[in-house]
Amino acid sequence: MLSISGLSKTYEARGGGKTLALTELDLMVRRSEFISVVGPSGCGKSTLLKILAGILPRSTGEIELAGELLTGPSRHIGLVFQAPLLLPWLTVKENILVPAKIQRLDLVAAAKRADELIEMVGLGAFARSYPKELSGGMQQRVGICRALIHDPDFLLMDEPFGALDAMTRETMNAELQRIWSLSGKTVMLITHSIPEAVYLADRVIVMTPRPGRIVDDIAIDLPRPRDLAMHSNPQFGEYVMRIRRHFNSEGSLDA
Amino acid sequence: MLSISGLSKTYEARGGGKTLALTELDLMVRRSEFISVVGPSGCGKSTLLKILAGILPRSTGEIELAGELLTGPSRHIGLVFQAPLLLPWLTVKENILVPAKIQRLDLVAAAKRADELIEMVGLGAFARSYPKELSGGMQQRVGICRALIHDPDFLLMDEPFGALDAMTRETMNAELQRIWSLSGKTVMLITHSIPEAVYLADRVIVMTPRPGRIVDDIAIDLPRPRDLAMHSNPQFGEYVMRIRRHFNSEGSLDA
Amino acid sequence: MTRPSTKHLAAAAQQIALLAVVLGVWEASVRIFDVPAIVLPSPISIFEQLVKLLGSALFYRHIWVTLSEILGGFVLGSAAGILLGTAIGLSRVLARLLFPYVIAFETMPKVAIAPIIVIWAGYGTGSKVIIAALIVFFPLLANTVMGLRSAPREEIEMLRAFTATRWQIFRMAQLKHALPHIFTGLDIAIVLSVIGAIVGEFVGAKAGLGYLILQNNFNFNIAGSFAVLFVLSGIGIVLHWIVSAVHERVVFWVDSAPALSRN
Amino acid sequence: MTRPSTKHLAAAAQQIALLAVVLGVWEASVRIFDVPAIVLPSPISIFEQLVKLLGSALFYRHIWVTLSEILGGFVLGSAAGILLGTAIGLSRVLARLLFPYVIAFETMPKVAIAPIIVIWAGYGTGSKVIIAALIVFFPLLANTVMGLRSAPREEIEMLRAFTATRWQIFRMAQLKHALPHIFTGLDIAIVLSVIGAIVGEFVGAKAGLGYLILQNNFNFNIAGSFAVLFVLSGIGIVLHWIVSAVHERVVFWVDSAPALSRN
Amino acid sequence: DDPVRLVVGTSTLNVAYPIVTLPQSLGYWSDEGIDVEVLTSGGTLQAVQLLVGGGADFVEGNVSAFLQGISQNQLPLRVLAAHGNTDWRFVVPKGSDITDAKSLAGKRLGMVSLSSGGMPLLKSYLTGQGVDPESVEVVPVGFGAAPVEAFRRGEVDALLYWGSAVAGFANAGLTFDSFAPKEWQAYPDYSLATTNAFAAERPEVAVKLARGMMKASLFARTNPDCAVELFWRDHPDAKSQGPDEATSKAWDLNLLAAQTETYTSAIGLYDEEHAGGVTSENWEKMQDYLQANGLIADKIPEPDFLVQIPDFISQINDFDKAAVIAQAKECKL
Ligand SMILES: Nc1ncnc2c1ncn2[C@@H]1O[C@H](COP(=O)(O)OP(=O)(O)OP(=O)(O)O)[C@@H](O)[C@H]1O
Ligand SMILES: Nc1ncnc2c1ncn2[C@@H]1O[C@H](COP(=O)(O)OP(=O)(O)OP(=O)(O)O)[C@@H](O)[C@H]1O
Ligand SMILES: [Mg+2]
Ligand SMILES: [Mg+2]
Repeated sequence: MLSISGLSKTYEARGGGKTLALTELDLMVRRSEFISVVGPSGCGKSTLLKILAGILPRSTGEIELAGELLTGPSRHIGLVFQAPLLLPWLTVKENILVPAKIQRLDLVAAAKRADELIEMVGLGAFARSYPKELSGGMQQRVGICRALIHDPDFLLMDEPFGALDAMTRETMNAELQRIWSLSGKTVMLITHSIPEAVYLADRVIVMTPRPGRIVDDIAIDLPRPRDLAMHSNPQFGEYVMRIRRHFNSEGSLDA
Repeated sequence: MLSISGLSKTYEARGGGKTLALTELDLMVRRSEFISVVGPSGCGKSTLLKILAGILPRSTGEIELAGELLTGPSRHIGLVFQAPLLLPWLTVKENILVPAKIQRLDLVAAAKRADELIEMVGLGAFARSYPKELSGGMQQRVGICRALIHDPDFLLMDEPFGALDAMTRETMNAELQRIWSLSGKTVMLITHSIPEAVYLADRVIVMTPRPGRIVDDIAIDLPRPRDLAMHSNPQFGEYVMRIRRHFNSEGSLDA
Repeated sequence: MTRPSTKHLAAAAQQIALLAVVLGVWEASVRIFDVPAIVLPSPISIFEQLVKLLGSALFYRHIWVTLSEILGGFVLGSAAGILLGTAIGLSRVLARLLFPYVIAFETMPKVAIAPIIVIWAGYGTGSKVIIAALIVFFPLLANTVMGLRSAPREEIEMLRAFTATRWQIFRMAQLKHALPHIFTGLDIAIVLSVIGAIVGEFVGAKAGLGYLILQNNFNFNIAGSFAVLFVLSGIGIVLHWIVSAVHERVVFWVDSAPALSRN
Repeated sequence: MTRPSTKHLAAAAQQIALLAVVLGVWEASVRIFDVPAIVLPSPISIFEQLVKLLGSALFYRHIWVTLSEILGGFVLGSAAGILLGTAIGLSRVLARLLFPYVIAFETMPKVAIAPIIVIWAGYGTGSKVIIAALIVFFPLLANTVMGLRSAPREEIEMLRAFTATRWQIFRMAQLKHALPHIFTGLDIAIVLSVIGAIVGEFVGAKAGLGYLILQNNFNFNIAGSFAVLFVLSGIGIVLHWIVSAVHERVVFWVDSAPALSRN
Repeated sequence: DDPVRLVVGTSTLNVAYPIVTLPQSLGYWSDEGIDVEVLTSGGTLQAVQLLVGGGADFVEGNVSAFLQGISQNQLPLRVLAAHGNTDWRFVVPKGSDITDAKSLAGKRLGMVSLSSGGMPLLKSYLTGQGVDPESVEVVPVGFGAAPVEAFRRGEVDALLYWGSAVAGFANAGLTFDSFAPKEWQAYPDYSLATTNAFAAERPEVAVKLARGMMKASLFARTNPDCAVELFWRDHPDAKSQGPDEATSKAWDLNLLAAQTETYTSAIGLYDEEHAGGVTSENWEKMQDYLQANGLIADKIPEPDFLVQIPDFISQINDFDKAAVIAQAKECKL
């Protein structure tokens, strides 16, 4: 489904300074695989996602997506950005329909789907509200619906549950797992919750601090479907511990 | 230090619809107390914070802060907003110095303090970068420094660690605990991590879904200073469980 | 409905009070400094002339002529400015190529090329509409260009990530962000289209308020000229109100600086 | 340094090519349709006149006179527009009270009140500067008002929460957000200050490029008038470049629409 | 002493204003011991506004406007001397059958604007000849190239303009016939005026200023060629831009000739010894005409509009004419 080789990205800052954000990144993702990406803040996770989304030029490397060289945005990708990025002049529902409008999908069907998604994320009462009238977490949920409206094959999510309370987050995790298992989508989830990464994924990719490289690639061999009890599974705890160790050894301060 | 009684807030939306965000809220916070606020997404946490910050008019109720009726923003408050809200034309350091400039503090001393804070949050290499050149988590850390620059008595933080990876978050938690124990600040921390709420606070306030009310007020009777081992303390687990139960019973979907 | 209307009443009262003060000061200074009436007529004499004008049926024909020139120039110039502004705003290459030409053309005083315009467009309202449109054009162009560029990069990237075409990005984001700028341009356009129509009439006209001004000047009736100027101002204010009302309705999502609330 | 300079060279080449095409088409149509020289002179005859003008030492005095009027009007009008725009932009009450007056005053054709201005400001460059300033004033006012209002509510609330005063909020956020709007206003101001200075000179002047245009028109030397108009355009373009350069340097943080990159 | 300010009711001075440019070139005013600043302003109305508003001491412009101002607005204004008479004329295609009022009926006439002095002139001429003024369609065609093009393309059948404008049309290559009603010559036109106060307080300055202008008039009439050369010397950018020097000269001579013709003809409003003066009879005709056309409500008694400086006209003609003529003939540049 996705194959990245030799990817690197250097940002040129105003003063002329350069930031090497990603370096020597190789990664293969199989169709219908669910991978999580974890790594310290500023290690290049969002950078990677924007490159895959075709909106940020890479410095070196090749990317193949669904058998084709990546040269720009693709209809097969659904994206959740780190910031909600909603359009202020559109209501919740209209914002969710934006990808459907762009891709000229059947709007009647899309509107129905949008209503379902809105219900799913618990915003039924706010379909006709404007983004300004929503809380931070509510906006983020709208962003999640928007990424799903056109039923993409490949879901790229940048900390989609960051602004959600523990319970809403668990609900959303369950929903995501359900959608994934039913639809066979390929998912790449960037998250800063290590348990969440392990809980949802087939593989967890661990990145080093800037410049971001892949330092570990851990197949999560836990039975599916997973429920909350999984958190007390000793194997689960081991995966979490393994990942945590990377963070500590990579120079993040020990607590 | 802070006493809230009968507070309510109704938003008037464009179409004319009204949203009751907070209702019948009473709360007392003692000087040097550390309280955490948890509650489902959209329950009015940010609304409460903005009212306390003096930038959002309340609908009913009285608020007394440090013995005075609250009528507007106060110099004694340090704020971390849910979104970073950095000024794009200022560098990281300049952004952090904004409250010092506003309050006409000694800029030499403030600059020194800013450098220390920048080091503390691990952004030493980025003091002269502009916000656009930072990752989401890095921007959030700048926002935290900004709230501390003028050494406020009362620290109001709205999900300050939401965009941080687990490790950075733990570091920040430790730093916050250290600052609090040394300075005797009063802290109100809004968070969606229940363990974080318990780990840091003297008291955890639990809010109901919209319209937000206080449904539980739990004194956390755990020894200080707390370290990571605290997470395995059975009492700690009990507090966490007690809080989780609120969420489930209040209609959030069970996972 | 009651709340806004009392608010509007208060505003209207303030307006009227200010108007009274301005006119009072004017009348007083004309008297005290003994300003000759042909240099600056007194408000009272202007008012008399105004009443006289408003009582004559012919006057409304002049208003109509000038109003149609103003509106014609406003619409034509604004439309052209927005269109070319869009082209320039969306393409850096076009911007680099065309902007200097636009500046070059626009800095040519329309008064100086008015005779040529009259030769091409005739002696009727056509040439006045064109002169007004030419003056109106540039503010709309400049504001449209800047407005289109004001769309935040992240928003555009979001749309691009969902495979939006250039045109979709324009329609879905850039145009929306340009709207407040365009409305500023329209406010400027009102002022300039009034001036443009009158300048056009000064070059040569058989009817219209500019013609009336010339006529009054010829008759040494300066108070009459000022009365006509006031009518022009009135037209300008009404157009401004209309544009403001449309602006508020269309650009509903811009949350401008909050009143400094006291809780 | 090398990369931008080749890019600039390419841009300059495009410019020159376009200029050649425009002038070629113009020259050809004048010849083919046999347009009389007094209606639209050919580029070649204009060029001859231009060479003649540029060869005369006296011409530079006229340029200097008009340039100082343009710059004076530009600076004075812009400063006044930005200042009053700031007052109106920061206070809804002032906005409601004053905006109609500003519109009323600005819609009055400056030509009609020129004698009053001359009495106040004298015959020399003073009155031309004032006429130009009066025309320039409004676009800057309107753009400043809108610009100040474009500061996002959240940013202002953030500053207020840290106890910023109204003035600090203005300086630290609103002014910054207004800057791109103000620069748009300055671009418009360039065009209008050139027009204003010339209109002022048309009312009566002893020197300046507007005076030269009148003189040439009177002598039916339309090619000469166009040569002067081209010099005015040149002044406009140079001023535009200067404003653009300052704009880019000052407003460095605005990240405008990205080029549609292909990786 | 500050210079006295003379405003001319035109936006530019060209070769056709020798009475205000030559006194500077030849030093007539400085010889009289006065320092004069010559200024321009839009038209006569603007010049009068400046005068009464304190922005000028003298104004040179259309005398009908002065009379209107005195009659309609009670302006404290006094006429000093008349330099020209009405020289408006009809311009018609060569060999055209338009030769008089009757033949103008049903035709289109181009004029600078509908609010110019041409309008009442036309009306009184047509009505005087028993032609309905409504039967002539007047089109405002402005200055410069526009009237020439309108005429050339046949968009108007005739033009009605003043003398130097018509000379300009000829310079622009237009060929035409022209005619003017005889009675117009009885109307004084370009004149010098000042405020009551100035005339009362500094009559000697008024005399000196006007005398310098009379000398200049004589000089220009005597040797137009020299007047053009002097003008070119002192106002190089205002010279006509012909394809060659000879053509430029010819054009400017045409313009100046149109002007000197009205100077000469204005002397006929009185006599040679009273150049600049106007007989009461001619003032009457003028006022009759203005009143008939509604430009003034009531006729004004002479003392209320003519300057009351004793022997003013004689004083301004009191100079050595022979010397000026000799100077003109000698033409020292
Ligand atoms: N536009 C930019 N210009 C310059 N540097 C940038 C830019 N965007 C990101 N960077 C730098 O690239 C690095 C990676 O940023 P990125 O946003 O990919 O991090 P991240 O892994 O998503 O972090 P976080 O978890 O905090 O969101 C950071 O060091 C950042 O400073
Ligand atoms: N400006 C506004 N206009 C109208 N309604 C608003 C506005 N701001 C917030 N609300 C509503 O008020 C309620 C509380 O919002 P608030 O931002 O306080 O929630 P929160 O507890 O901070 O949520 P989160 O955890 O998602 O940030 C929400 O239902 C929201 O829809
Ligand atoms: Mg990120
Ligand atoms: Mg919130």
